[in-house]
Amino acid sequence: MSAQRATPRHGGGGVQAPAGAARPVPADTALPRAARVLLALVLLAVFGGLALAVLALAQPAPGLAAAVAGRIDDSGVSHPVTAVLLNFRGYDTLLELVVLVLALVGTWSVGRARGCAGNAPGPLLRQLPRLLAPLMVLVAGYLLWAGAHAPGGAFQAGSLLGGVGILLCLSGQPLPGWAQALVLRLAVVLGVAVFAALGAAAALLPGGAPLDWPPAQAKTLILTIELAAMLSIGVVLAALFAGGRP
Amino acid sequence: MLPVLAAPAWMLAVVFVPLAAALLCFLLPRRAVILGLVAAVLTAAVTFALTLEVAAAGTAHTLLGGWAAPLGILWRADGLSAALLAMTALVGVTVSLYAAAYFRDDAHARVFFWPLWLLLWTALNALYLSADLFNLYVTLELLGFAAVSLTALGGGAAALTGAIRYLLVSVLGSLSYLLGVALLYHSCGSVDIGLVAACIPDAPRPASQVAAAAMMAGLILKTALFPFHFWLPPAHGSAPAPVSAVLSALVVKASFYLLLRLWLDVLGGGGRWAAELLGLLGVAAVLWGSVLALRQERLKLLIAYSTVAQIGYLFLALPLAVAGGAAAWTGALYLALAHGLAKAAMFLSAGNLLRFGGHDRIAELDSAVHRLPLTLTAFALAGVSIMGLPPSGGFIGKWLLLKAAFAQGRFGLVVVILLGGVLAAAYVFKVVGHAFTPAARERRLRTVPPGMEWSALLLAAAAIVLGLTLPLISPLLQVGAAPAAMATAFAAWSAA
Amino acid sequence: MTQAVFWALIGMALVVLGLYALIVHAHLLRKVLALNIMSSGVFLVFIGLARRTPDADAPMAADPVPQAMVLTGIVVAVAATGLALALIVRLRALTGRTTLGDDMGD
Amino acid sequence: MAGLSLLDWALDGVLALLLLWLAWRTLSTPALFRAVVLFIAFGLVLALVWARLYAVDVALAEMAIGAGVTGALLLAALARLEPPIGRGRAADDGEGDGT
Repeated sequence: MSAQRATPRHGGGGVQAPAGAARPVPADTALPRAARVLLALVLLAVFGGLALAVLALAQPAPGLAAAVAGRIDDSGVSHPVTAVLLNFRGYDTLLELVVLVLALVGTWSVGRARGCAGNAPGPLLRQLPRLLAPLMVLVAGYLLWAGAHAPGGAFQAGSLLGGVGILLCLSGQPLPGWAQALVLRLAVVLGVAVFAALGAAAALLPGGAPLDWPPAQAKTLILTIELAAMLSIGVVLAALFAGGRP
Repeated sequence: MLPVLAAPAWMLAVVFVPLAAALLCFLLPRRAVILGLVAAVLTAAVTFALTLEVAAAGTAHTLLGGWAAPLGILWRADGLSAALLAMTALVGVTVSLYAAAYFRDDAHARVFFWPLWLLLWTALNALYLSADLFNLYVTLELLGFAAVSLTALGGGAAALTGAIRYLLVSVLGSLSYLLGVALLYHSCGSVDIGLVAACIPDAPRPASQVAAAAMMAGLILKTALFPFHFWLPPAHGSAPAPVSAVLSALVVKASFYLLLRLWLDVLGGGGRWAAELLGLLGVAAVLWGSVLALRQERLKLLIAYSTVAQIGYLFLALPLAVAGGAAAWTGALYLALAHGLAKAAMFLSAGNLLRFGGHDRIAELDSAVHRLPLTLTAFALAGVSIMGLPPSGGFIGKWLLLKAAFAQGRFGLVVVILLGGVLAAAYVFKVVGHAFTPAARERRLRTVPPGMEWSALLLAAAAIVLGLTLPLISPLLQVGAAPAAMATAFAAWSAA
Repeated sequence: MTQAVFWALIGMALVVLGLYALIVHAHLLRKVLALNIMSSGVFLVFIGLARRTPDADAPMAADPVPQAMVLTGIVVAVAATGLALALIVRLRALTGRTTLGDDMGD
Repeated sequence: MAGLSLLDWALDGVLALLLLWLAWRTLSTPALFRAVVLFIAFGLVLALVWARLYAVDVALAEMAIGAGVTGALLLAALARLEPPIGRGRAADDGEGDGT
């Protein structure tokens, strides 16, 4: 067992400075003072390299703004960021939703939720959701709808829904019985399932490709996917907050 | 019409079948095992179909969303992708069969193993197909989170500690990679591998070099090259056996594949100094990993340190390949494939021994050979490939490297390659030898389901057979390989 | 120095600062904070350098592709944080530890 | 980038200093609770920076996810890691939820 002790720690190049520092090491650090100073110097050099890289990129560059603007009429939405997220680079977004589901499955595999209320919630915390939740759901709906032509969209809206879930959780409201088993799981995977099913179906159209939305239906498809994604994002974020499987 | 349609359809299935199955397993935990097994067989089938298609018809492309680069994301399956996809499928379907038996008595692990494992498989397949540097970042994160969650499935404090360290390292590696992607995007105005490769020679100088360094550093950390291997043995050694097999055989190969992809297709296959540095670290990994493997008292840690050593070989090949070209690249890839099969077989065998005796202390493996002859055969056959003895896949890989090293007069590398083989022989025989000694006393022993023994044997046999299929696999690896002319352009660029 | 380069440099500083804290601090929650700050730094490099468009003051001229990528990155970061915190809480419940400790292996 | 006025630069400079200071304090302050609160503040300032860089979508996401949800996750984890002494929570901490 002792053989593995010799392995060096991250990044610092395995430097083990003598622990001869006069001051006691603060409880939260594992490294002696000399090693920390050395590490800081090494990282300063790293910063120098990174800064040189940035300085080499000083001249103007258009990026892909023109390319996006050129094809935005075929994307189904008029807001460029939404067009990139759900059409041009929609596959990234699909995988990103999978990442969220995966993080939740991982969290559930680790342990049970202990309830987020902890101590009995005060009167303010009990009343707050009643006032705030409807407002937040309303704003989320607006953000989702606005995302087609202005900043906003499924992620911002979904995280607001997640906030509603967190507030409900904090106020000690128990999960309704119907939401415990299959329905909760369905809500978690809904976004990925709808996105992937539509994306695969698009490949079956003549001349189609995976996630290739026909321009005429693109807006409807994107809004459908965003609606499903928003619900899933909200549920997953709230479930991550609860910290374990129900 | 049909052949034209075929490859994109297989590519879609290769990613979406395991993804859909993972969601179903999560939704219907009671049916997870049967769903998972069906999905594993299906995924393997479509992967082999794609591999055959690539071997027959050449590199396949799919424009996701119908958008070409630089706006859209591309799937691209060339010989390198196809070979790794096929290896993943073979290991994946075998490990799935094994896991069905392994987790039979553990309801908790059973319910969560299948969705996590199928998502990990999805991430691997998506990674091997993607030709987009940012999309590759997302697949890397997906892969990392799945691997971490599976590691934690072991449940104990050791598994949790290993999983947390693994997560921190994995996220750090991904961030370093992403920083490189950010700089490359702003150097080239694209994250498509083909477009970036074309722009690299004219890209703003320090920016593209720092980007390459950041991406390489992140991937090296994820591949656990010495001295960044510290996280690997605790994670691989404490995970459940089928998970260890997947981590050692497949997950570290994915980041190595990406490193190779960057080196060959984005940076053009040159870079003398970087190759020498990585080769030096590879040499250190071979020696350090082998010696530590020899010193382990527990079987799974021994196998994990052996992975550290074998990863060293993959990097040791880099200076040979950059100087000498194709044969050494093929050698490195052959070693990666052979190690994938053999190491999975070893971890599955270790799982059998652990199940059988209730422990994996090497000194107390006595008489296992009489009770588990198939498992010990599997371990020994896998050992043959790890040592690099003929006719195994490991032999072909090392032989190609040795040939290149002799041709270039790099006798130091010749010595290290041979010495690594001798050390591997020592740690394999340490295990096999203990298994042959007669039992000192009878102990309470559990039976091992035959499916678990046969899965291990199947993979070990595949590692041996791989050595006989060089005429089949070598042309596959050449499908869509980057033209050598790129190398000279890169050499001029990096020398400046 | 342009605004783009200025913010990209600040981003790089955050990356290095986060990396230092990640290595130096033993408490796992602090390491999670450090990784979050690092990723914010990477995002700042991504978005900052996107301001190099010739007519930078027109809001619509901003390149949307890095913005979409950073949105993806932010979601990935929160997923990583959630998973890491669940593992850390479990480790604390099981062993009372909130650090990795030195006992590698075993 | 000639369009940037002195006032713009002053604003950017103040935001950058604030951002760096908050990051530094988040990572160095001894009390974890303070660190988490500082991190949330860091996220909010970062959202302002995104808005300055015309990345309004990112600014919204940073506020909602980066500062909001991540902050909530961190506070919840902190409560589970360091249960307040003398409250009822201490009892159920040692039990560990059997998997």
